[in-house]
Amino acid sequence: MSAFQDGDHAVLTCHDRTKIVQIRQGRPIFIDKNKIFLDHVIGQCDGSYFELKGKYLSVADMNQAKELAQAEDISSDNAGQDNRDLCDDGTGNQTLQHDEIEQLKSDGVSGQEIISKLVSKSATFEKKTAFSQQKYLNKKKKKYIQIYRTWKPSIRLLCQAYTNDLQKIMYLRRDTLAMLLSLSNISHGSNVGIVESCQGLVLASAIQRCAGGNGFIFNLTPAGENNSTSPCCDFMDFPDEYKANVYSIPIENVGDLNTIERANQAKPVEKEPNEKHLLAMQRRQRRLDGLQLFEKTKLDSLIIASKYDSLSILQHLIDYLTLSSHFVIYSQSNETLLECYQFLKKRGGTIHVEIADSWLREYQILDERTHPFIRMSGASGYLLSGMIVQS
Amino acid sequence: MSAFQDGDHAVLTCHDRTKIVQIRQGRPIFIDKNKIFLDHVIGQCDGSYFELKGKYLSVADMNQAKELAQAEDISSDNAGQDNRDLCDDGTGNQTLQHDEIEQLKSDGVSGQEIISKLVSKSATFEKKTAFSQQKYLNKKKKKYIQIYRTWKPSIRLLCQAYTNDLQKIMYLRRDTLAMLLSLSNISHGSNVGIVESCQGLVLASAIQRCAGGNGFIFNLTPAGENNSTSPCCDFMDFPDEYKANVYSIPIENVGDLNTIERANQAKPVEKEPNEKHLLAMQRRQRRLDGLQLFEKTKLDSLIIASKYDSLSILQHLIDYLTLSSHFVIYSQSNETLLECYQFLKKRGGTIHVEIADSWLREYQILDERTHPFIRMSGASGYLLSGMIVQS
Amino acid sequence: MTNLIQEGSKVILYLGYNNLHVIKVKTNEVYQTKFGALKHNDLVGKEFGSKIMCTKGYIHALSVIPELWTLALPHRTQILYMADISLILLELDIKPGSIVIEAGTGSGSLSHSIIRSLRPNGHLYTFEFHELRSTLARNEFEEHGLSQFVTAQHRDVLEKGFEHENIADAVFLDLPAPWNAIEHVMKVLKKSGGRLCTFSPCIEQVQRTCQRLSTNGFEEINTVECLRRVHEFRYQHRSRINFTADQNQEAKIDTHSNKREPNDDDVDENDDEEKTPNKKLKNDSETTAKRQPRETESMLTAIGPLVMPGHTGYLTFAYLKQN
Amino acid sequence: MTNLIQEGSKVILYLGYNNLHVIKVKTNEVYQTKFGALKHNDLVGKEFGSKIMCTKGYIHALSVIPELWTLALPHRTQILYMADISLILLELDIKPGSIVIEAGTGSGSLSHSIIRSLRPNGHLYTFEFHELRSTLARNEFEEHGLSQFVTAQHRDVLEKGFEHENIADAVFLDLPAPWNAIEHVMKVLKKSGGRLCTFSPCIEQVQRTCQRLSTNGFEEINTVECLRRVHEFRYQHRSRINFTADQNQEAKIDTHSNKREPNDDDVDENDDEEKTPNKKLKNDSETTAKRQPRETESMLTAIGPLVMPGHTGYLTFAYLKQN
Repeated sequence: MSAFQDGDHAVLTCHDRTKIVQIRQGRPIFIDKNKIFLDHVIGQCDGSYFELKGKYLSVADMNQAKELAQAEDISSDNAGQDNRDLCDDGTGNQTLQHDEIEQLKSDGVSGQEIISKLVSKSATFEKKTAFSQQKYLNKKKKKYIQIYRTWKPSIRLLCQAYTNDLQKIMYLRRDTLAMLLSLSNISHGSNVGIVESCQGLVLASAIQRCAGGNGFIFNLTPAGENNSTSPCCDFMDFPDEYKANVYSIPIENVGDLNTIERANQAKPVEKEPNEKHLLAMQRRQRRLDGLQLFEKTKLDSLIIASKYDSLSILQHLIDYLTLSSHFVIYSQSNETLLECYQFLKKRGGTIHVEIADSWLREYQILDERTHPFIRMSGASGYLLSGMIVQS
Repeated sequence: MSAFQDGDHAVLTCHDRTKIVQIRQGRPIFIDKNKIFLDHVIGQCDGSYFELKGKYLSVADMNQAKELAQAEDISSDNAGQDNRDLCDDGTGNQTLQHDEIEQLKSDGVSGQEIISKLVSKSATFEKKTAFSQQKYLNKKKKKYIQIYRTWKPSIRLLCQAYTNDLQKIMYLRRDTLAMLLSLSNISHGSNVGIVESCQGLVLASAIQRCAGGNGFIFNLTPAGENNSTSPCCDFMDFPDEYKANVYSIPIENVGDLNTIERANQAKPVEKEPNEKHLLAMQRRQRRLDGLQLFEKTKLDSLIIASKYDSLSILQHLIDYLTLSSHFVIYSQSNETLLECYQFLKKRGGTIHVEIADSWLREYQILDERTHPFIRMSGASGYLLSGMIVQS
Repeated sequence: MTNLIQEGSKVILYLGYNNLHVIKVKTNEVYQTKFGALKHNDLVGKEFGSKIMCTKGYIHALSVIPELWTLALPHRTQILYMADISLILLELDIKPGSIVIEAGTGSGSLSHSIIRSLRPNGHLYTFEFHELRSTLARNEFEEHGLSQFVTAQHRDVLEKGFEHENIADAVFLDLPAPWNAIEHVMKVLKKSGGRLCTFSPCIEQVQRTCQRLSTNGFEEINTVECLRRVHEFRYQHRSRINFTADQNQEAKIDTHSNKREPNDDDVDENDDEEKTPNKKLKNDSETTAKRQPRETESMLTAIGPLVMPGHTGYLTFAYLKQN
Repeated sequence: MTNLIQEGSKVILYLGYNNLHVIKVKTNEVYQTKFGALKHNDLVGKEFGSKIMCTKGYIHALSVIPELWTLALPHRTQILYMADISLILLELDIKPGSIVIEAGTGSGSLSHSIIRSLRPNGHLYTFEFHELRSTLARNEFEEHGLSQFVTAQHRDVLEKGFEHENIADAVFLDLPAPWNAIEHVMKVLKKSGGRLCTFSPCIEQVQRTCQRLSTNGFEEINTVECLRRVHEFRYQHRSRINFTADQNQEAKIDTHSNKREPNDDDVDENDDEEKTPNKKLKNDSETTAKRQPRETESMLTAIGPLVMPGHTGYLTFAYLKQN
């Protein structure tokens, strides 16, 4: 596992928070409006521990950090507890004032010490049951002990990072993404078409699975939204060879044989050949090349997870699919997929067409307190999938 | 708990099968095409044990029956078993022939004895692991030991009896029915309107909850389907006072003030006043009385679980609901309920409008082999519910 | 229960979805809501379900019915929700005339539903080892006009049992160690047959309970979990992509026009704003009538919520017949 | 993998939804299907995805891809299904280049998906204590052209460990007592960090595993369950009730007509057949054009299935870094 370098992306975790950042020497990131410098992350490995000291994440000793970060062994809720013992959490009993705490913090007093002070100044701590004491300590730990870990980005971690921002990725839950990837049958060498509005999460997953094979990945985006799929692809820090066969092409022009001709006729006005302009010209040419390539390519997989009307997208792209290829369409609601299903049935030449959703249940496994999490996601979205065959 | 009498309904269970029957002296019921007489059930209590002897269910000793009927303590699947030990179930090793078994049965040899014979004539039984032996015995017990129990009908048991006939009750799962009843707020004294196509399961539940209060229950059925709600109401053997305030009325004529007038004009031709005709006239009159009563009554609860278009039913019935009354609509698909929701939003004067479905998970709780059942229902249907308020 | 609000009535104020408050009407008092002040006097004489004006808006005044009470009640303990409650009522065969035992009373969420189901001639005996909670529940039953159907008692049933013998059709236990109450349950259930339900949040509790039930001759033991998923109503806005191929088919003559290529949008990324598809199409439509602005369709959907209750507890049902 | 079917190709025959068969193409052989005889020769030279005629119908010939293979493979053990498999791949960060350890191989359902994900430069080491199963799986990998990505070994890993040291990015265990393999897992995972997944059907196994993981320094331990619900497509036929009140509004003059009352239907129950609403309305419509026959609307719906997998197993994930 290689070490982090200047310019790399990293996934930062602290308690149950996950954030994707870019490591840049001397340039801070912001967490809760606090400036934090990641300079010391450079050279460190996947899974390293850091403590927030002043404005810097400083390398922390693994064993010590582990101990600090670890929660006391209690249940996250009071399930299974004899509630005879439950007593009020009593927040009004603390004599240490907010200002004093802030002062301690800016004096560089460690989180552990602050918690000790809080305990000693709490009027009720001693009277609490062991269970309540542990619960209290965990709460304070979460607040005052800032142990961070840095991770090399992965699709799993991106899913985790978007957990609290699901609207950005069309509420695509990780189990649904996982299933979508399986159903698409994408692998090294596949020719893939992708229409997505999920910050590039689907595209990035596909790029990783293909790993620079000799197949092509076509990222079909509406004009003006070329960058909508950039975030996740950037986060993954893919090597250049992974991106060589990835083409972003304007979805509006798919199937329009006059596009290239028109584009050549409508050559943009000659501007001064500055660097920016050259770059733009190159990008434009790549889009045109991609479009030409697309028209000549037979796709092995088509994935649609778009905020645009999926049915018309499917109608325009289905004929690019080769025999025994796979299509998957993700939608938050069943209705959209039913429209697509009706179209497919009428069209023929498809088999194994399914609509499915899924349940993901997480468990608390603790001695005498084992049960599913008391909160879960009720929104998995739906996947329509199937295969193209000779009709 | 009173004993079964001639003419009563009973719920018969045997292994995981449940069947609703009527007990009638000298009249057989049919199970798997076999005639069975229930004469000996008369006078017995809820939960009694019977053994099938010849064509009669004969009273069985509780303790003995319990032991016979009980499965060996094994898991219903091989989850958690080290599958190194699994061996083929070997059905070809039995030397006792089918004909011989049938002969034993008609000779009145007990199921237990037949199983003993099977074991002794099995070439492989001895070689099986303890786990496989138990599994084998359970399979044979299920086949040859016919211990029945008879139960007084209850809504719970009706749900159980329809488990394998769900299409008859619109796939209304027991947890959904339970929730529907809560959301309807039906209680002793309520005025209730019901439109259902569930064999009367919903109606019977409502009749039981009202228990002959001074409220009215209106069973709104399309003409020609008056009897569609009879089955479950019959099964429950309600006392007469429970049924006194229950009116079946023709839903087509709701809100049509001319109906009664027209009905009186169109007096049916005078036939000979035979008994059957008189009964029909009485029924007709009761339907007309019900209709008149309905037009004057303000409903506290409205339940729709109908195969007919729910939206138009709701539109025609909603104004019969009083302030702070409750409505619940059941449907297998969300789309139907969304239409109703849109109507309600437009109309106003409703609060707490919800659409919900539910999950029901059953568990195998066994030492070292605890897990959810490996099969579950994926179809709960949806409930739309809400309250009427001043707008 | 009368249909008009009176002095002393318990009223549930409905301020919005999942925003419910409970008050007891007292002449001349004022209750502050997010819609401003509500004068108790404005409630008196009104029908339940009425719209009541506050200084900055309105609320609806509702009577205490079990579903709303479960949402509005003061939580003295973790409470049972309607999916579990409803299933318990069905599986315990609770009906008018049933004699039911409940321990503990807790916040009284289940009690209210049980009472609704066993009226007019059944009775609920509910036990709570925490004295204050028991008293509070008893007062609530009184205020809600339910006293004749319920006896709320302060009692540690694990130690002392249920006091009664062979009276119950059904028993419900929500105790930390229900297995320790099984013998008491056997004593209180009718000999001719009765049903039991235990509620436990953790699987270890369920395992112990089932074990104990089985050794004590209970039958038809089964454990279930029921989760209710309330959907969210949302309008989905879907735009259609304007495929140029379609437009060509519709108007092939059109190719000469000076319209811009969609795919040269990224030539200058600074004025992305200028080049959103809708803007461009709007311009285009001035020159070529055939081009329609991107159609957007709105569709009402009810979709699963991002967060829902993932676990409340396991319900274990069993039947016992003692001859 | 070539796109054309050849002598020796493994072909999945698709006969219908969830009706899949696997054959190996052999010149001059014949395979019997429910659509009649299929000549192997008819397959040779065809593209995968082609429609192949049998004597009494047709089938589709597909290549061995993991999803279909999971549905079609010969079950030598209980197998993992796609919902679990997919989540395992994601949560174990399996990607091209990954070195993955699997025990046991079982029927090879998961193996095929792992291989697809780690191609072209990763490797799967899969272990199975049952010799025949291991051999059969190895043969299948060979036949499916996957040998270069996988080493299938007959070995009791609980006793003997994984042979290799510090090579694995990810380990998957589907063993009856995974907790007994934890020390072997620690030895085979890369020191710089690696991920583990254990699959267990029973909660007691999960409890023991988590306990052991925690005491051995594993972190980020979490247990999940994933169930996939495939919907059923069904046309719902809904009729509208013809409310007479609506008809009155439309044609008030109509009341004089000699039409029969809907509610005297039960006067004579013998000729119910004669009096079904549709029949009657049909008669009525002859005299009064305003009356429409009951409208029936058909709507395609996708609804949850009556029976679905309710439990496969619990997946426990964990991370270990050893410095």
